[in-house]
Amino acid sequence: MAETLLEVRHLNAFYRNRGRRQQILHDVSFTIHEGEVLGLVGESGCGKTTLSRAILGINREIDGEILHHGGQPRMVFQDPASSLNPAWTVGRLLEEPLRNAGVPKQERLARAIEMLDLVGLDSASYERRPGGLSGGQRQRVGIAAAIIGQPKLVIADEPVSALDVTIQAQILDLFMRLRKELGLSYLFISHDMDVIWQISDTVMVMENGRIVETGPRDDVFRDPQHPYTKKLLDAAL
Amino acid sequence: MKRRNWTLRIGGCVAAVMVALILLGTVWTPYDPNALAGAEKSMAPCLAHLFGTDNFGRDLFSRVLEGGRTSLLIAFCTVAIGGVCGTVIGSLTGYFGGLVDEVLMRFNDSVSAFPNILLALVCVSIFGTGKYKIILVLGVLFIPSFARIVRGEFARERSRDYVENARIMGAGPFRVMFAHILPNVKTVLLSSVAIGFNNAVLAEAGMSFLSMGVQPPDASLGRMLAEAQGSLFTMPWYALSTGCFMVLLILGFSLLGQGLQEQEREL
Amino acid sequence: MIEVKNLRVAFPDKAGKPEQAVKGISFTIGDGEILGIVGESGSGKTQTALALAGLSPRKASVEGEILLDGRDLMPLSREEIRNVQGKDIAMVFQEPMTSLDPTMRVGRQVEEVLEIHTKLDKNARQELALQALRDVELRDVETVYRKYPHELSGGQRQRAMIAGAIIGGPKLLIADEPTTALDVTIQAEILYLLGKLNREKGMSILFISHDLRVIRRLCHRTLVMHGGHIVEQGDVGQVFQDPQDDYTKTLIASIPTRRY
Amino acid sequence: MKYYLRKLVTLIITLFVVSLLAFLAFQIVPGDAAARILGTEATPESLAALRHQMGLDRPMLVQYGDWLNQFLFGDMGNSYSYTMSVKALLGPKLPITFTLTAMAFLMIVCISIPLGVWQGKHAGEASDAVTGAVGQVFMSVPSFFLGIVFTLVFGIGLKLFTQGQFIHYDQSVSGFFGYLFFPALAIALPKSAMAAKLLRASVIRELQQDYVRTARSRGRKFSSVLRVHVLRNALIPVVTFLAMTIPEIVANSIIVEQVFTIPGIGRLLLSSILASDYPVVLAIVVMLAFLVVLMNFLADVLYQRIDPRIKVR
Repeated sequence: MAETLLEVRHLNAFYRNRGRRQQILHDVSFTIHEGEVLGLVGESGCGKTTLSRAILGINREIDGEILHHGGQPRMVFQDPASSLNPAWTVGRLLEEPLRNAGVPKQERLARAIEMLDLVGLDSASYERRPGGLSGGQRQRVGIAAAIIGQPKLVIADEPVSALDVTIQAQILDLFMRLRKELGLSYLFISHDMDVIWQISDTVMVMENGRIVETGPRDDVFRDPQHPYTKKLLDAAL
Repeated sequence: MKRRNWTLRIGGCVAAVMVALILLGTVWTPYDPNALAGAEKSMAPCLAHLFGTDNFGRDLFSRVLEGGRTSLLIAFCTVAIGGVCGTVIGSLTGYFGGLVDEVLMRFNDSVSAFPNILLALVCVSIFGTGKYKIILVLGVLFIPSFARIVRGEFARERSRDYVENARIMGAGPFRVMFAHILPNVKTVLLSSVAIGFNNAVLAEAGMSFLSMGVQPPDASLGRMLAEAQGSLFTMPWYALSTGCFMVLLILGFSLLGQGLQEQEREL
Repeated sequence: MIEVKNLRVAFPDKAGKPEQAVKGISFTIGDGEILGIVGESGSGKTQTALALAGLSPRKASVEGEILLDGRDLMPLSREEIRNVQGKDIAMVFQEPMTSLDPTMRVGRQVEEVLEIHTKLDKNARQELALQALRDVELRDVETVYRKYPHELSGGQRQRAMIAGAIIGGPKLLIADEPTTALDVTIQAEILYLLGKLNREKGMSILFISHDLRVIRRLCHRTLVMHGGHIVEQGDVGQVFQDPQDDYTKTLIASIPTRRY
Repeated sequence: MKYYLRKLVTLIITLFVVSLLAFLAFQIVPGDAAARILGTEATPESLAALRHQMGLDRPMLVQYGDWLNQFLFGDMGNSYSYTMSVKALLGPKLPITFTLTAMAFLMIVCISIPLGVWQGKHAGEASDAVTGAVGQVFMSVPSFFLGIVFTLVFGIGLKLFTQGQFIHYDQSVSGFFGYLFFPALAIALPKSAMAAKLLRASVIRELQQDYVRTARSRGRKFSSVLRVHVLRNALIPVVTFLAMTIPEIVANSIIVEQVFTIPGIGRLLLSSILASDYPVVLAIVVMLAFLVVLMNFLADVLYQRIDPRIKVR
């Protein structure tokens, strides 16, 4: 049985708004094993993003346990325009995680060029700013920056929703290729059932902060148990 | 090809010319600002005396340059004190938030209920007048307005994805603030410094006009305007020349500030 | 009903030289027909819709012919165009968050077409507005009528937008990506609603989308646009089963479809 | 309704904080009030007696409490330099400064709103550029210099008023407002230019919003789109700006009163600062601050009336 990378036990998460504490996540538990892609599907406002921020330690208003066995996971954001620092060059963005880990300058440069090539960008974009790239290229930079520190688990929060259909397909292929080549595991979040079907091994359905159904992809899609999952499948075109 | 940012260009030039003139004044002035030339009393502006002379025969252009120097110095130091402290306080409270941020925000709101000049006058009445006291008083009084602007910028940027991404990538809080956020708020800070400079010039001029600011023998544009107002009937050019010089100085920096803001929007 | 001949829309870009967004396209929309336009960003689909609705930006140059029941709209004066807008041709937009005036109650915005084009008094307009809100299957229409846009959900706001568009009994409803910003379940309901309105009121619909799956679900015929041209045109079934143009093929291949 | 209550509470708290700050500021004043009254050759005993009689030896907070409730009931203690109560001193001067400030504020509103909307509507045209440039210059002119220019042009030149001859409202109401017109204009013009620029940018931004396109898709004329939809949305940021100009109007009026020799609070404040007549200074400072905080409260209420989203916050 592959090593478990992430264990989440009875997680409750809250959102503090002007003193009032609103509970967003209710008793969420799941595990991710090495090499596994866990697809999380749910509509906007169901707590998907709160979950990803809780796992990454950005949101501390939580109780319950989050056990990282595979080191600090990295994140790929939905909107490539706002997740990359507009004032920095692509090269410096890629080297940032290595710089924080104390990797020497020369080696950082080599690894950055290597990463650009791996995600299908030519090394000339090293000097360019995110502003000068297309949506698809920017998302490739986002992915490169996430995996350059060789994390075992990458959390992708709606990584393709903001892209055009043809570009979306290319980025999904990239995610699947990187998974095979680098043995990465993903927590892949999307509201699009078809995208989830294409990339996930196991699927988790979330409604209003609760996990309503979990299971291998084909079981969940072929004979969904929970009415909400059925509703999502019927609504998907 | 980026649309030419005229506001920035004109503002930059006017401000540069005025500052250059004043700096030149520190080294050379057409006449000795305090020399009394009895024969040339109350002369209207002419080639010999660009701004004319006052009732003691002193060359007004030289005096305006000298007065401008004091105003420039005070405004520069005020913005330096207020800007630096304001930026430090604003960035910390904006980024870290929490109780300190709330308390300082409330304090900032109640202090801003007092008009700056009113506070300055009160402080001056307690600590006394004079160039260096004015710098200290105005400098401290400008901290809240700078802090408020900087806090707003940092609080806005802190919640954006690229900042969260930076924290996930292991960057410490200070690296996030100064390496990640600062380059994105740089132009807003610069434009508020330019606008702060104007407010400082206006505040100093106002106080000196009320003879509560710079005291003789230091000259200041505000004091000169007060003197000029006395002889408005006989020498209108005295007030007009001093006033226009000050307006040009302020116009330069306000266009500069606005130009930087337009630059920001185009980025 | 609508016949478009050689429509061309161009914008002066930063350097001032005109950039063609729509490069001479021709198509027709039959009475009671739902025509889809699918294409990626920059394909010119939105500019085509705006041109039909007479909402092209001021600095754009629009050429060609747009015939509504045989009458060409292009040469009309601004005044005459305004008589068509809202009465014969209505439009619904993508962002329900920003497409309503945040400081005005929803009811008054739904009535706006009546306020502009008719002499009906306040009560008559309110009655028709409440009826329109019922037509779009909104519950508790009286309270929705008095609410402000930010007090409604995305789905409710989009329904109120549609109510405001159909209240004038238009011949053609142009919908520019009306469901893109909505959740999957709500998107399905809105698509169902548009289909019902088309059947019941016989209103033709021009439906713009970047998602072929939405087009497949709602439209009778569709155009595929790429780089300002129509690269393919035909019944939805035929375009999906046997696409002629390469670009259409890549579009269809890119849809993440469930094969089991 | 809850919104107003919350705002009222913050208003009262701010007033307390403001008055406490002012009061404390005057406690750290170097030198002793009693010594100033008795002069240099006073004996220590007489000094102590006077200090006790004036209650200066009581703990700070008690003095503050005493002073505050007297202040609220109109008794602001006695002036050091004038042998009369502060209230009597301020009485005739308060309405003058209040009228000046109110006139200036009204002028700002009446000039900036039509100008801003007009500029926003004709954005990009030559006329917009010209008025923009003129506005830019006016923004950079300090009020007191503008006052001097007005005196030169309208006073000495066109003789519309005689500089220095303030007409009290007892003598003639029209003369009173006539004389205050130019000082108010001197205060108002720079701020109107700023408010107009802000409103112009706001109108331009709102014109690009989706709801404007929706209204036009329904066949609404451009001018009525502006009037019915855009104006209210565009005014939201301007209301906050106008509220923020109130402290600056008050400050400028102090200086402009000097230029036009208007016997308002401003001139009194100056003379009492020079004479370190602190009860008067304290009273004026607190009163001006109350005026400012009150106006901010009114602006908040107005702000909420225009933007319904505020209630939810």
